[in-house]
Amino acid sequence: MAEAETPTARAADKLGAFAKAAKPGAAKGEPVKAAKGTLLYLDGITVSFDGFKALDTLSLVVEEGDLRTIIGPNGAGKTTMMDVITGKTRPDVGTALFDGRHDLTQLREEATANLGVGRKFQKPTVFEPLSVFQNLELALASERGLLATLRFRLDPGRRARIDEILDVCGLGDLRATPAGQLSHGQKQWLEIGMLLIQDARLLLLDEPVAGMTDEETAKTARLIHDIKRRHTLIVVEHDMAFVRELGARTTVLHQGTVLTEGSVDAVQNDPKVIEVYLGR
Amino acid sequence: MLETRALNLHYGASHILRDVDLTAERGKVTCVLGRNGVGKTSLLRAISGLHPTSGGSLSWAGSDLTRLPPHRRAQAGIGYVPQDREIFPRLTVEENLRTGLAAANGQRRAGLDESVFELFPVLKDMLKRRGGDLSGGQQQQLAIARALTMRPGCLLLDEPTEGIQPSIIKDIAGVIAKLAESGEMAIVLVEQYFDFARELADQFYVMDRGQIVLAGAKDALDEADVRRHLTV
Amino acid sequence: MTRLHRWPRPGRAARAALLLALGLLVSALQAPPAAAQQADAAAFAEAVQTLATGDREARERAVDRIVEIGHPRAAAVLSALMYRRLATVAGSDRVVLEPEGGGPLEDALTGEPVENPEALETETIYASNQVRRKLRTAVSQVQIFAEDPQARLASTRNIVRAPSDATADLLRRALDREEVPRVEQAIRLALAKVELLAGDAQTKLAAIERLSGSTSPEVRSLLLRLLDRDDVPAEVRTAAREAAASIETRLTLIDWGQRVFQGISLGSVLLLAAVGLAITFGVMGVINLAHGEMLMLGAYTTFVVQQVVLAVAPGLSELSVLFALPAAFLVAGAMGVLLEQTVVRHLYGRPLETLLATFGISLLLQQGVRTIFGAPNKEVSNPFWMSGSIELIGGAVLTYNRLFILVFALAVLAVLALVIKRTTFGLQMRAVTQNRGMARAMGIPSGRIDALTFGLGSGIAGVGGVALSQITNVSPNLGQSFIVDSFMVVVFGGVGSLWGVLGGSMVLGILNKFLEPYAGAMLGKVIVLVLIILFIQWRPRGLFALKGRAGEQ
Amino acid sequence: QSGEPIKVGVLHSLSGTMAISETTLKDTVEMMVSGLNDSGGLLGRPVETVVVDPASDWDLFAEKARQLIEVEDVNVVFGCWTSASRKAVLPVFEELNGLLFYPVQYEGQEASKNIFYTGAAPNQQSIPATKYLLDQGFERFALLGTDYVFPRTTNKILDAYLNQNGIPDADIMVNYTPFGHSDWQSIISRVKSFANQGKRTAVISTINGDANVPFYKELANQGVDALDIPVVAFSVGEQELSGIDTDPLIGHLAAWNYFMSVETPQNDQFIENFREFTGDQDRVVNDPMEAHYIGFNMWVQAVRQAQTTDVEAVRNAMYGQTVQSLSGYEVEMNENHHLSKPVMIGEIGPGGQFNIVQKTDEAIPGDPWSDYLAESENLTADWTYPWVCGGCEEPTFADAGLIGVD
Amino acid sequence: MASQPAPARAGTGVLGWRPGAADLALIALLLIALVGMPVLNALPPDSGLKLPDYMIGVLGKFFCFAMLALAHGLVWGYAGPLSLGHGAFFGLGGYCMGMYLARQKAISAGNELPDFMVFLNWESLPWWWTGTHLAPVALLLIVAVPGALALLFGYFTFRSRISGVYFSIISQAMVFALMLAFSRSELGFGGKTGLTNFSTILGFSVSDQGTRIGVYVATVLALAGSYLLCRWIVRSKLGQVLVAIREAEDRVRFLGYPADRVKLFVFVLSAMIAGLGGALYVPQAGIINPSEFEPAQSIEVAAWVAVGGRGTLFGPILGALGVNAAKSWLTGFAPELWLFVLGGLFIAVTLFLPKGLAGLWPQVRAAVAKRRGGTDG
Ligand SMILES: Nc1ncnc2c1ncn2[C@@H]1O[C@H](COP(=O)(O)OP(=O)(O)OP(=O)(O)O)[C@@H](O)[C@H]1O
Ligand SMILES: Nc1ncnc2c1ncn2[C@@H]1O[C@H](COP(=O)(O)OP(=O)(O)OP(=O)(O)O)[C@@H](O)[C@H]1O
Ligand SMILES: NC(N)=O
Ligand SMILES: [Mg+2]
Ligand SMILES: [Mg+2]
Repeated sequence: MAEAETPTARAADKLGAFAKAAKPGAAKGEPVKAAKGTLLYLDGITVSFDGFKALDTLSLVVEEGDLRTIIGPNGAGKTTMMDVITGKTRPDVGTALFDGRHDLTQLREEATANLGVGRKFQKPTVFEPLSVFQNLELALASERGLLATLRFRLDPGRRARIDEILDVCGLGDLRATPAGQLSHGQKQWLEIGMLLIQDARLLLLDEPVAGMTDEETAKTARLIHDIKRRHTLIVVEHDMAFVRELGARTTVLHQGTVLTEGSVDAVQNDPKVIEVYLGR
Repeated sequence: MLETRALNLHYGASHILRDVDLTAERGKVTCVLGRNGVGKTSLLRAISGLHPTSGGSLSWAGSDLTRLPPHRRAQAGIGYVPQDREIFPRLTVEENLRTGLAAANGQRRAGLDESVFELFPVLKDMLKRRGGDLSGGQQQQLAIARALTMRPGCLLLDEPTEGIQPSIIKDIAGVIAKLAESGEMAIVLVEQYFDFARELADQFYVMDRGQIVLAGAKDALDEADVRRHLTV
Repeated sequence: MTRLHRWPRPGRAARAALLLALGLLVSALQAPPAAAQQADAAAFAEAVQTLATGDREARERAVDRIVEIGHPRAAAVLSALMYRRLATVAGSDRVVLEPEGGGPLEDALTGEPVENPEALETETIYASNQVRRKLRTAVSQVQIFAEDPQARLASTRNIVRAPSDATADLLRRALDREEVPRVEQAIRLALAKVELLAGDAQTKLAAIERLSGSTSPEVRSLLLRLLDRDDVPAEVRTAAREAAASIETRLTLIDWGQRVFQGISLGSVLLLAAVGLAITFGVMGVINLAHGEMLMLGAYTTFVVQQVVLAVAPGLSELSVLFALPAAFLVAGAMGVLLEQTVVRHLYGRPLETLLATFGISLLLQQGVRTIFGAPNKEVSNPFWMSGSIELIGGAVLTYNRLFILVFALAVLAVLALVIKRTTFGLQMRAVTQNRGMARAMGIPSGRIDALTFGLGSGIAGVGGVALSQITNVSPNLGQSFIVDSFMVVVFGGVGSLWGVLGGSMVLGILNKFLEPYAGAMLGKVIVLVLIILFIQWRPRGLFALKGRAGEQ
Repeated sequence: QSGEPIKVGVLHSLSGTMAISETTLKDTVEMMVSGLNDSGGLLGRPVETVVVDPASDWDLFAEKARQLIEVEDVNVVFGCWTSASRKAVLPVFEELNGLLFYPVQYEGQEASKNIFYTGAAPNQQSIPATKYLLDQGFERFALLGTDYVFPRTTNKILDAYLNQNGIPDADIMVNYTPFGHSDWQSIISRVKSFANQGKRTAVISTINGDANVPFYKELANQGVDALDIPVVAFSVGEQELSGIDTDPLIGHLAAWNYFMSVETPQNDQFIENFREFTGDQDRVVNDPMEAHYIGFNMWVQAVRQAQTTDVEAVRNAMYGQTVQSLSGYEVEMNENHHLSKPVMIGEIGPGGQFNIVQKTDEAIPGDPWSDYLAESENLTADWTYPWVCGGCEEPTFADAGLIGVD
Repeated sequence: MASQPAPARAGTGVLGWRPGAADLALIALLLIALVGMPVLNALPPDSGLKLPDYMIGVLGKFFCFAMLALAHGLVWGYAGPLSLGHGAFFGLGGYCMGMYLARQKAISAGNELPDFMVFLNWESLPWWWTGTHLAPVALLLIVAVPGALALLFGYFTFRSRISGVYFSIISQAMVFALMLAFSRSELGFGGKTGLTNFSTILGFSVSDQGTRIGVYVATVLALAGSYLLCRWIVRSKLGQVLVAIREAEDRVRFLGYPADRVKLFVFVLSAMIAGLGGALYVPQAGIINPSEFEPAQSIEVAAWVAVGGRGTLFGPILGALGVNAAKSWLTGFAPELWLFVLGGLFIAVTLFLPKGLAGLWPQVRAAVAKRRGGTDG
């Protein structure tokens, strides 16, 4: 059960503490050696649709406690990669080892989720007829089994936790509003809230700040810094300001495989990245 | 010139737009800013006719559109790039683009305008792929391209940069500027990405809780003022 | 019960009748000409009278008698009797006939045209099966020497139906004269069949030899019957057994071919029943339970058109099905547009509610038709060009109506595919159904497109109904009997895919026809349904499913 | 006429699959009732029909039967077509002691005290028809039927009958299809190859209802000629044929107790009345309608004789009632609740009418318990003293109730 | 915020009916049914209010249909899948009861085999009839058989992610297959005629009015019990999960809920309730036959639910009672017009009452509120 902590209370002050030993960017097709403490290890993943390879022998290692940003051109395969990790898409070849033990490519979505993989979708998807509160209640970390669900009680601790997340997402006033009536940006926040309250080990965020104001973007960045201490995160974004603010190790995907990997600065100045992604 | 007068809009019982007055001139980029949920999308939906208004009027190029259904507005020249892309998922990219020809008067026979592919080369490669299979950013590009095939006189863009890679955002900015400069088109741009908006806009409207709280030409507005309205 | 029945169709019947007349003339010429003529005329008149009034046995005797007498009018009278053109006149003992190929009524005895035929109240003389069988035998014995080779063929076939020694003689005589190879071969085969049972061992062996290449189940059973007999030498036995086995093999192959055809033809019926649904359900996503009633409307339109044509231009009645096609399209299409405008339009985006509303519509339409036309079936006749069948080897037949329906179904599908894929309307239709709001924002008049799309789907269903009227009941329940199958086809094939409808209907049709002989019609269908359920587990979105993200949306 | 109307229940499907057959029976009863009222009513009282729609749904048949008897208080019910529906209402009629006139040929093996069976029993239809075929020299038989109790039982009886007449099982083919079966291609080709073995073959059809039109259409198209393979049907009458172009079917047979084509003055009158009553000059009439004609007239006579509509009294008065059938025979109600009726065999002629090729000289008493089945050959149905049972081997000497009361 | 924001009582209006009102209405309805009807029935025949004997049976059948509708509505209204084959479970429950009754009848007549088997020359009882003469076995089968079919069908279907129209149509295939199979005389369930002409149930004569009332009361109680069970489920968090599954099943999986199992659970439970309803139906209808498996019949069940109000528990009950009462009345009152009325009703409800009868009250309230809101807004 998640005990209440206030994520916003933590400032985003630990950019420096995030420095990790840079790993050499894995060349296409070349397997990456998984180190100890590895939470997620994608190995040679290929996904193709009618001959088109959306992912092409993609390999990637994410350590426990890592914050990883992923950028790359539209269609590079970022969302597809998340689909593979969460079990939505089965790769043609390759494995996705979680916690060194579980091959996620063999698991169903709910099994993956129960291992502690949470996801925010690129296109916000919330349960429209349910209220904001109920959306969070559903996402709230708890036993997911049939009987457990049937017996579930919303005790004060859990209620407090939901209230807290409502606060974080700025949706306090809208708690009783059916989620279908939220604006685009509000849905984004609700999704983030649902992800937070799930208390997963690995959080996948697909374009979390799309449609947010600059201020909200900054707030999101702070939030991420805060939770990264307890969670491992993979963030996909196109907003380079945001990526810079996260200041995390960054992987650049291109045509379904890793183009390069490194610190934000290094990546930003990489001519290949400028060529295919950033533009001049 | 696009002109709304005292536009009001309700979702059920909740009052979302309150007496919105907005003017967008040909040859200019009119930028609408505002926090999440203030009603920007609702405003564009009201203009495109996708959601009925509960008061006020709307005119384009001198003719009153208030009572026209959306397809008539589109045929009158209103093009719309919606926030959530609204690609026709099971039409191919090419077919998605072709749907724009319904409104492009006299162009139906002429076929697609190849120039959109210069802006979005990836679409050219994916002509036969189904719209729904595209990645998010590709869909966004398709949505813009589709609206352009309508050859609209007035283009409504709802956060067009969302989910698009930086290099293409730059291109889009270039195109918007060019379209505006040609003087043919009135452009209404809803944007959260302030720098992008500032770079392009000729004119700003800032919304809050369904109302225009600030309006004026780019030079006339104080950035801090604007930003104040964009924060909570 | 008063009018002469309408003309037999041109075709087999007419041809045979003509030949009968010719053949009998030949025998008539052989009859003693001068002396007995007076007496014969009286006897002939009496026999004809008996045909009109006698009981069954008397009629049979009269037929014999007429053949015997060989009166010049005999051929005309007998053929008229066989084909129900012979009639009595109320209030007199006169017998009249409608001559071969039409024309005014004539007196049966003299051949004189009847004066003022409209004023006569006539009643057709019915020849029972017994009498007609007798006539047929009489006819074939003469006909085997007829001039038309086709008639000789038919006669040969009829003769061996009841073989006897006399038959063998007759066939040998015919064989001597025969010059057309095709007929000659047929006679040889027929002869072999007779000899198989009647001849000595040597003849039998020769006959077996000749018959071993046959593909007729009848020959096989003749051979098997030979095996049952005790008086047959061993070598004949062996030969017969081998010949029977090789025929068996061929028959099995033919049987499989036949089943494939039957499956495809059942498939084409399913295709026609379902293809309209491919639009209203497959494209628009409306669970259209009134689809069956659109088929029904099409079928009833066929009926009405047929009645109108019969009343207005009876000469064109054989073409009324063709007129019914556009009419049914318009009627059902208009009904579709009406329903879309009044009901379905308000329910877009609520597919499950449309289920309820269209269920209501289907009840209304059913009961409406029942009220207007009555509950009993209506007769829709098959035009002659859709009646009958092509006979293939081994007793396999391809019926014309099913061939037509197959071709027609494919044509409808092709046209529909073109409309959907190649026309602006098709594009706009798909755009509207995938995202109504956005389509409107693109300048597409969704209201009109929706109405036309629903109208198109319904109209196509109406056209399907025209075809169905040719093979099944035209009754208020017609739709109900096809609706479940139609949904199965569309779902099995993959909702929204025209190829799916084609593939689905053909696979289900063929599967059905292959299971039926083993499991029976009922269990066969159960198995097919279970297989559909299992199949969907394996491909949850049907045979021709869209893969990838687009399919989920 | 004055006083409380006498109520006559009509329990025929007006919607659903059976409406095709049953609506005309409703029309018939209504016509008879209106005729009765025109001629002064019954016992000086007007007669009134209570029509309900059981909608081809057998639970509804039971419910509606109950409603008619219990709530509407009808004195008699004319109703049902399929044996299945009759079986569904039978317990209701027995429990509430109602009176049902059932007008359709059926399989026998049943004789309820509360039902008068005015259609044919097997010995009045299927057996004579099969005998006719045997007499004509047919040696091989395909028994095609719809899968339910009437065809099953009929075929069971016929199978026994054929065996007893020297036809081995190898020469009998049996096939059942579901209600409404519409694709007959393979079955007909199977019949053709079954017939193609050198023995003269006939088809005996107990195919019911909707399945007949596609059956006959396919028959015609595959060129099955009545001269080669005649089909004799027990559920096909003028009504069914009116949905088909009969030209190619000429010569196929049916066996009934009545054909529309019988030439008697009362028949002409009946047809004319019916057409006038329904306002449709093309309407055809058929055997079950005649059965209702007989049943209704008998019931009226019995009521007049008993001077009451009380079920027990009327039931007792029914025995021995005679009515001139439309075909001019004197038909009589027997103690086993079945009629003595003539048997006719007709060939389909031009225009969908039957040409009668054989008819019995006498009315034949209906026997519900087939003599060809071991389990029923010794059973007797007789609801009068001393038997008083629907099927027993010996008299029960039970109280038959009300016998002798006028 | 109330202490327990479960969907059925969130008060957001999303799920339509205000819960307290629904419960009260249902309690009132069932009380009238339970006490009022038998009392009315017991009145002397000449008192104007006397309920005819047969009405008890008719009402009892309606309540059985109400159970079927409740079961269907639980699946369709909450979890999302629209079953067009729920008649299968109702019918199977009915057949299990029918077997018991048929055996009782045979035994009372001193036979081992039921009539129709004797008729078809069956030598001995087929194995699938074993034990059906024992009431406890019958009772078990009544829920176990429909439950087992639902388990089998649901397990594979939900696992393969068959949803939407695909689910609807293959559930129709299931019920259609059952109809054909049970119509076959060889299957040993009386073929097209089915099982009928029963004599006793638990030793009491089925035609006795006392027995009738007993079965009737049992039906009302079974309906009440099923309602409470369903109510408990939809108000638990599981109910929320169900609604979430209905709206975005994939998303629920990504949250870690075993969506397949949840759906399967509800589906099986629903089948059992339907089976129980079917079983209680048979002694009151006096017959069970394959027409219960007719696809149109199952479609009609969906129609009852929609008329009553999808997404509520009260609605389906209301819909089943209302539609069947109308049908029963009209088939007698206007035999030639009733299909027009029924068809018209279905259309009118969808057009004008999108939330069904149960949504009528909230709809009226919303309309009033809107008018008010409009004036001051
Ligand atoms: N079912 C499919 N059929 C064909 N192509 C597909 C299919 N699904 C995905 N693709 C293609 O795979 C590629 C990868 O898509 P993906 O959504 O992973 O990109 P992305 O990196 O998330 O892009 P974005 O930044 O635009 O969201 C795209 O080019 C897309 O068009
Ligand atoms: N379908 C709806 N029903 C009811 N309320 C809605 C609906 N859609 C939006 N709203 C409400 O209307 C308000 C305005 O929404 P709108 O989408 O116009 O905002 P926006 O300015 O575009 O926000 P964003 O920047 O997040 O896209 C929001 O408060 C939202 O909750
Ligand atoms: N009795 C009959 N034909 O079902
Ligand atoms: Mg993406
Ligand atoms: Mg917006």
